[in-house]
Amino acid sequence: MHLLSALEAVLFAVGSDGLETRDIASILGVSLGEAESLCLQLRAQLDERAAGIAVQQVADTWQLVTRPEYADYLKRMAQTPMQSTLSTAALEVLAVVAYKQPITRAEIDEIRGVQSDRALATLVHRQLVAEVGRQDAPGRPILYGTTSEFLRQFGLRSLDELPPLPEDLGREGVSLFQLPSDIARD
Amino acid sequence: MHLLSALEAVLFAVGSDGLETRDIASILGVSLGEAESLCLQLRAQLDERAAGIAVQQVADTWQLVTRPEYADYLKRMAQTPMQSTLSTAALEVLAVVAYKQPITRAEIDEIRGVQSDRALATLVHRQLVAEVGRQDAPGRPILYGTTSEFLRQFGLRSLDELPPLPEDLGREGVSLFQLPSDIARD
Amino acid sequence: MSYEVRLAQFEGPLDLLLHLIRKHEVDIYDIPMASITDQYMEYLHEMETWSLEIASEFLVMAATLLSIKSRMLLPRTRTNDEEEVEDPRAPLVEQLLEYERCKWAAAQLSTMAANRAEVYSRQPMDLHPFRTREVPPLSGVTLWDLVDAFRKLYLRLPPSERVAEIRGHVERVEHVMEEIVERMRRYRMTEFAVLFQGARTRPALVTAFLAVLELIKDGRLACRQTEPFGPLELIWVGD
Repeated sequence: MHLLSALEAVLFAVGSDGLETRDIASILGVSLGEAESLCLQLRAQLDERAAGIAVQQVADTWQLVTRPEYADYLKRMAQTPMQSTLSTAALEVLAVVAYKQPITRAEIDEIRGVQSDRALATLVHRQLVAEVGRQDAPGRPILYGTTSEFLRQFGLRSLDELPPLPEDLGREGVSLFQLPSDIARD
Repeated sequence: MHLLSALEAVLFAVGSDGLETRDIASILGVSLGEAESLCLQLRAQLDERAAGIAVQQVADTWQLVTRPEYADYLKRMAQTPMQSTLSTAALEVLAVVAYKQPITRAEIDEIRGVQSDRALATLVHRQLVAEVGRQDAPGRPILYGTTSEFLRQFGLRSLDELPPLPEDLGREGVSLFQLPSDIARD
Repeated sequence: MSYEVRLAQFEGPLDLLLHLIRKHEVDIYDIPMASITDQYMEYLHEMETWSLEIASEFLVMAATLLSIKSRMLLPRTRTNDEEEVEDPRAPLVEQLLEYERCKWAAAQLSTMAANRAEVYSRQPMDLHPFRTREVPPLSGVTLWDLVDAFRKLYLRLPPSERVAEIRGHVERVEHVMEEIVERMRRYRMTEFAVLFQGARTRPALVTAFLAVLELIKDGRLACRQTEPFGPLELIWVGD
């Protein structure tokens, strides 16, 4: 109980910085397993009483955030930094990179049927996508992959949490958004 | 109950600036009296369960703070051996602040394409960057600049000694965004 | 003020094709090439009448569609009976499915980003009142690192938004058709390559090719190839 409150204080103070499990363990003076268990307990406790705040685990770090239900109130506050949204083209390129990484620009263009350089440059600037290597091919084209910033901004713990790609969207009458969730991963 | 959690979320997100009673009333859509009563209720609730955080009232401003009992853990966190180098993100933010000061966080975010609050907090913590004023704009955002500690650490007598940027880029705010496209692309 | 004129709301030719397939509730595995190609061309023509620039990708796709359509009209060759003859539509279908998956994933990401925007974090607290020890001085971080950090940021900046692009010349299939008719009336017979010697850019060449296909469709032009990969001969049969 005492440690749970200490954890709450620590996560509160660290804010958007977040803390990794091992940092929590060393600050609270507990084992890694206990640290994780405390985080999960705090999460359950805050969830149970539908508090204004919640525990979130993103890309290996734990942090406190507001509960989505109260977003309307927060939007009324003056100084809420809003992330500018991505264009359709940028989202498409990001999707291709996320699922097919590492991938070259030519391969992205091929899948989308259009040039993607501008959208890709935007994603690189926003650090959602980065150069991860070079392809062993003529011209040694750049290979792109997603970053940990991508995980953070999309609230993912790891790439494994990306929804599996549906195998078959093509059949007539299959609505894009009414797919069984257990379809095999591409 | 619902409004109490909303209040918690709002006070959490607003940070160390806190909110005046009338701001809380207008955000939650309640009267001044109700706003104050909600703050007192939230305080009682957090006190009762000895949460990691507490409601603090200074003059007419309310804010969430960590409970003094847990100060030791915060000390331990502040003490965690700090690396003697800077992360890539922190170095980048420091460069932007050095060359573009005084600058707001939103402007830093804009140039970098990503949120910079974590890196900025590190730099403030290391006393390389500090608040140098407030911008005369809605929300009166904080203006950041480099400190004398920054000059000392980098062996500069004054900011005039900062090396000029290649091709004089960045000397004027505009030039950053008018790049020849053949350079900016990968 | 600058304006961005895009080819309607479509991200590219695959997007447009998917739209047409969905709109007409066509089975993607059995695309009626004739009608889809017609609708696609109609759309491009409409864009032309609005004098909108048509990105070359759209023209290349037009050529692909016409080529598939024509291959489907050809009788299956008897020479290699043993081999299974591939449906000429297969590569296109594969491409469309892949792109549709991409769109699906983009929609998922968009939802995830929207959910994420409902959640607010908090600026890290200034912990230095809690600090009792001195912050260790920086080591190994030089002024050069600072300049280098700025330079790297500079390289990462996206190219400046170029929102208006005005091309001096728009290739229109109708115009090129008229040109070809005029020349074929004089030549009566010529080689494809000779007729298009003047076309230097890819859009110009594709437009010219489309014009020839249109004329063949209208029965005003015939095309002959005497040997595999040999020169294409165009014969005027119109008027």
